[in-house]
Amino acid sequence: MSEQIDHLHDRPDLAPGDEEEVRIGPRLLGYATGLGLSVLLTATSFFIAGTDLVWQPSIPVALVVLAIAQMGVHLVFFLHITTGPDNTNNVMALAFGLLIVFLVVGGSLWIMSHLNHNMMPMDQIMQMER
Amino acid sequence: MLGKLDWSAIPIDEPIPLIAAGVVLFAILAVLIWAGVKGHYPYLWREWITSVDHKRIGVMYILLAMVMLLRGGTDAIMMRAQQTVAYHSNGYLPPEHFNQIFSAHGTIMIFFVGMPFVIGLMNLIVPLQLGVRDVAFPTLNSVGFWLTATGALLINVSLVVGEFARTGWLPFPPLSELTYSPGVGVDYYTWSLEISGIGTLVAGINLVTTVLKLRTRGMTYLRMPMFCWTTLASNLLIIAAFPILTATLAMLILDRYFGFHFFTNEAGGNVMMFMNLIWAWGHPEVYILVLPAFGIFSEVVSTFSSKVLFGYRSMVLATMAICIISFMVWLHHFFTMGAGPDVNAIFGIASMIIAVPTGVKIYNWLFTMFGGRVRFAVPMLWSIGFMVTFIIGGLTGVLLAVPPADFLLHNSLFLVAHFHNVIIGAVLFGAFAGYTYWFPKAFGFRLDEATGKAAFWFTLVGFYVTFMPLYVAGLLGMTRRMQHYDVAAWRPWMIAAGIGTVLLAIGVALQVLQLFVSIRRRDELRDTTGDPWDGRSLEWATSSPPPAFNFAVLPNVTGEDAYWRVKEHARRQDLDKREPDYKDIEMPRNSPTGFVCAFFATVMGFALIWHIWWMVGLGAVGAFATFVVFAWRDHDEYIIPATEVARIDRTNLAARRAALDLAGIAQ
Amino acid sequence: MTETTFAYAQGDPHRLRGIQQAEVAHEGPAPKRIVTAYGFWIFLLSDIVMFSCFFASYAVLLGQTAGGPSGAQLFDLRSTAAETALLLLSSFACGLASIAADVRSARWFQAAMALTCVLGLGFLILEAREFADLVGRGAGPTRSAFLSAFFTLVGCHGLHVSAGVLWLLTMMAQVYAKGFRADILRRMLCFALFWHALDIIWVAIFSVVYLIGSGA
Amino acid sequence: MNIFDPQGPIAAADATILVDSVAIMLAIVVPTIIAIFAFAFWFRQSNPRAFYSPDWAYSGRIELVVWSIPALTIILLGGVAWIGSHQLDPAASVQGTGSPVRIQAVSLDWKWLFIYPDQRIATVNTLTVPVGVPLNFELTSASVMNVFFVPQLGSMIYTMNGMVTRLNLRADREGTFQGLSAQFSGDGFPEMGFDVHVVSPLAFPDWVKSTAQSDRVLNADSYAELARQSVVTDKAAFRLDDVRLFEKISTQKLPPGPGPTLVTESAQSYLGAGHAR
Ligand code: HEA
Ligand code: HEA
Ligand code: CUA
Ligand SMILES: [Cu+2]
Repeated sequence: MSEQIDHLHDRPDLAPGDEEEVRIGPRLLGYATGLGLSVLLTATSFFIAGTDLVWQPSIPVALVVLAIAQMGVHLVFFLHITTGPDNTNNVMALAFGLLIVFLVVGGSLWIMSHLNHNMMPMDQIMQMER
Repeated sequence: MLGKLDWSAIPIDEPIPLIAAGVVLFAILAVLIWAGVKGHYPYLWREWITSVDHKRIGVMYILLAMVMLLRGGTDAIMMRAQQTVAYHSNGYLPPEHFNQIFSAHGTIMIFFVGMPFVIGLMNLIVPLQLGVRDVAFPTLNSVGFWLTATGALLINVSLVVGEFARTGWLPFPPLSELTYSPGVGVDYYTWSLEISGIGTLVAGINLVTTVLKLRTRGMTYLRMPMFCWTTLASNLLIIAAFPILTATLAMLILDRYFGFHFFTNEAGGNVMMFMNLIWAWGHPEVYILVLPAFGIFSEVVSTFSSKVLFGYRSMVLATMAICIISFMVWLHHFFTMGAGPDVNAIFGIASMIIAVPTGVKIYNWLFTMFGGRVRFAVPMLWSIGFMVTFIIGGLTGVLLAVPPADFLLHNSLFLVAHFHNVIIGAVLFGAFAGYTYWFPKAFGFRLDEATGKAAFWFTLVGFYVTFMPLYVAGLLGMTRRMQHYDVAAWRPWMIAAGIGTVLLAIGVALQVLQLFVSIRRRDELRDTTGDPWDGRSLEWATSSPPPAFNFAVLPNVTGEDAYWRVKEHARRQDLDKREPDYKDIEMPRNSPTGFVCAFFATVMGFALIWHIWWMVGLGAVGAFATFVVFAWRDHDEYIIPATEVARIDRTNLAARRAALDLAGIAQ
Repeated sequence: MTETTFAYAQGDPHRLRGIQQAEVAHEGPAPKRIVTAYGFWIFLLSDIVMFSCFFASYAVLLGQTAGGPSGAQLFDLRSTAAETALLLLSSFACGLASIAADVRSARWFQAAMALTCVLGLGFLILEAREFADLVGRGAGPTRSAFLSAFFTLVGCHGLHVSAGVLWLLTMMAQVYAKGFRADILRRMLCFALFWHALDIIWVAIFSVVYLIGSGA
Repeated sequence: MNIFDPQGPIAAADATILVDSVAIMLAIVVPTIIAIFAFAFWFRQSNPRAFYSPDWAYSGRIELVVWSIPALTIILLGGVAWIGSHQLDPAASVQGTGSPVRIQAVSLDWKWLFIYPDQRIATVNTLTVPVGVPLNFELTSASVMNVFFVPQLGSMIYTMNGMVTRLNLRADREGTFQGLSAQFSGDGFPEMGFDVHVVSPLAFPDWVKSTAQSDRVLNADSYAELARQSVVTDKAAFRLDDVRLFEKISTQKLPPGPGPTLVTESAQSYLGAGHAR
């Protein structure tokens, strides 16, 4: 475990955040592409949120989709998470984390919407029925 | 100057806690002075307090758990005594005191008995089983331990200074909000759990990384001993669940300290969100506790049946299934809140599904015994006791997962009986099994058998006598947390449970006695081979206690039950007599970082509880300074020269060969 | 390295052969760099789970304004856009610092880190102004459950950025004092992960909290 | 309070499901426990007649059985849970003779207030209901969470401030039964028991009439008095002044219970509520 073997390619494994490429040019290009894509996506999000050109109820959905796309861009270009075989472990951990986030957020919202629906005090129900 | 703190915080008018605290303080002082007089401090500081060795840290975790078991158990005795006498009377504990006791008991048992016990065992054993020299982040490991100890310390301080929460082991708002709990009790609770929670998270990250990234050569995933698998699953759950606890308690803290409105009755707060979030952590938490215990039983049953673990692949699958499914069931703790039939039914069924992989595990242990040669040593007794007891607790758990049944049993003593049935039957028995099984590995001598067996029988019988009556009381409609009651039908069952608690206490006392007896007789009980039970996995391949570097040469594994294969080979008389090629070994250097961090965390926690703001600042600055100093350090490794490694290893090998030769001849 | 070979018998009692073959032969402990970064990666995932609780609370409490102002009445999307721009650029600058560290260029490293720091501080200043403005208009965190959730979620991200800035300064000092030692490079790798992860959380925040929230 | 002595259809159905589920599980659990003892005993080291096969660790057939038998049991039990949850949903109405009685239950620190809005009366810590009639509960809390539970009548349900939960029950036999709170709510929690008087449908209107003549009135003032933390021994009955009282409590138009009153400086520093009694 000394420093000599502390080199990238002595083992089919990548640290999260590591990139296979060691040359400057392609790496710079990678970050620049990431920045470009994410600026593009951000701009689209802000545009959609403020416009009335699109069907209004679809806006939140579109925003969520754009956000997920942008997170993907960040993961790939900034955090260098890829699907390559030497990245398996990192991706598995990410997948586990995302599953938990999904279960916790999704589950909470589902449960809470049912609870709230079943427990509205009378006058709120009446307001809704009006 | 001192925030909310003044002399009235010392409960001079309440003799019971004061005397109890006095005794504890006296005991601590006595130990401290004794250590000082004997000049043990330098040794303790050098070898234990600043140690970053996973084995030492594991031992300290376990010691913490055992001490806190006595504290939590004393609380349990007091509660049972109260319910025995408090029929048509107020008993001997006033409500505000009784309510602190069950809250403290639950909190201590879960966070400062269950957690440190299993984390300690994992810390001690998993690196050895994986064939590595230490965990992934040794210094952080020490930080994690000391932060856990800080949490435990703060809870115990609440005995003497101020009060503890009177809200139950999970502080449901609005009862825990400032309006209804204006005292410092809930603050003791939140801060001690926030601090120890960070410690637990650190331990979780450490162990997951160790299992995934540090395994020795040839130790592929499917060659890992079961305990390593359950460790992986349990620590994945820690990483996923503890942040939820941290966030939820943080929201409660913001409500209490800064007038936020997450869970208040006013301004749109929503108490159901607290229930929802805390159980999203709370349910996985019970599997965090029980999965390592399952791993321990797998090791013990296989070793003491002298047989390979049956159905390894199923076991792995079942473990991972439990790990994932346990995140999809949390609503079963509040079926009676009224989320509606669809939600209830789906979460109910999801909860039941866990019975399938759990059942598979039980059957695989069963078939591990089938065709084996079962030795009823103490760890095996705990395991068999566990199997029977846990099935009963599992049955009542699945019953509670049927929503209409839960509509009658929720928050009843039936529920209390259920969870003690699974927690004592699985987690505590598992911890005791692991403790007896691995004690010789940690200290080089076995624990006394006779007292161990006696402890087992008292605990087992005591458990049934204590908790079976509580099932009945629950079916008779008795709810939990009753400081007193007027229903005649409950009385006999409370008395029976009181008697059972006496047996349980004798059982625990015998365990303490066992430790003393074994230390005195340690020369008779000495294990020179490093392998006292005829074990099967790599921890038995090194000496007892293992050298700081665990293995002189990292083992190369080519099959499951790695060490068993070596022995089989050796028994066939062709033991590899070639000297290994010893190299210098680089080990992490001891570091006071953990202890210093914990010191500042204690200062900060105490100051936050009492609103002593200048002290909070002091603690924060101190913690940051520690961090910078630690980061600035230049050498965090030292070298053990090859000659030294060789010297240590040769003695071990010689003893081992002698033992194996004997075994070979005997066959 | 010669090693004692630890198994001789080739028994396969668990019938795992098929699976075993598919698995890459395991080569032993990973190098420190991989171990460290992996540990940190899991920490980040746990941090994200923590954020997800704050997100869930925000979503549940979104409508609980208790008669106070709602998101649509409060949020100034121009300020959000500016914050986003600063954070995205700082992420790029952090990427430059990573490259500089890998090619061991101290000068470029310090420059890129300084830029990252300035951009991060800019973000923090904008956010602090926004918070101060809200509190000034009587829309502080104690006003309603919705605002409690908003301040907690966004504030928690802000605290992370502040911690990141402190860490960043320590990194600069360490590289200045000790050069690109292996352990310092490992820390730099973790820092970069941390900084980029904060971006990801910010993406969720501006989408869910500000953009959807100001529509709701 | 024995839940195996149900006095109404909900309690009876709950208890039946409970017993059936246990029976289903015992069918698999009992053989398992027996097998544990049997295997451990037979394969003890000192038994020369037992065979020893140290490498036997896999059997496809056994694996199949140990996965499928529990799975089948759970499928059966899952069916029970699904149907049971839907039929016994606390919000689902129950059948009965006569027109339903509407009861609004409020948990206070530390007592229960039962409001009969249609009868314009209210009681504390006693619940009087006619036999055989559907009982239509709306529940809320004036301060912290509680659980409304009458073991012999069936399903329990939470009460929470700012929210209204619903529960439907029916009592089938006359008599007096015990109810209690099943959720810890502070120092006076054990005192939150209440009596349930199930009376004949003829006696019920009489009781209503006599209660309506009570000289105590439940209005904003007397409610405020009740909402304070206290334990009551007198089971008061009130004329109801404001039929919308429950609505005001549940929509927080009336402020939630004040919690402990801090008398002394020292109490403020570390103690919460004073002694419960
Ligand atoms: C790991 C978890 C764990 C463990 C091991 C235990 C162990 C025990 N528990 Fe506990 N319990 C909980 C977790 C646990 N419990 C939780 C989470 C709650 C819920 C709290 C709440 O309501 O919020 C609870 C609540 C709870 C109650 C409250 C019931 C109620 O609500 O009305 C009771 C009452 O009997 C009880 C009893 C016991 C007993 C008798 C033991 C026994 O097994 C204890 C055995 C140990 C001993 C008997 C100690 C021996 C002591 C000595 C030998 C004395 C030596 C002393 C010195 C040297 C100082 N428990
Ligand atoms: C180590 C701790 C632990 C473990 C392992 C479990 C295991 C289980 N628990 Fe338990 N539980 C707790 C600790 C634990 N629990 C605690 C602390 C609480 C209360 C907290 C509080 O309120 O304070 C609680 C509360 C609790 C409730 C809430 C009740 C209520 O509040 O009203 C429910 C409801 O579904 C439940 C269900 C289950 C189930 C289905 C399992 C299953 O995992 C059990 C599976 C095991 C088996 C079934 C046995 C072996 C299987 C076989 C032999 C196969 C064949 C069997 C069948 C097919 C049935 N538990
Ligand atoms: Cu609780 Cu609605
Ligand atoms: Cu659970």
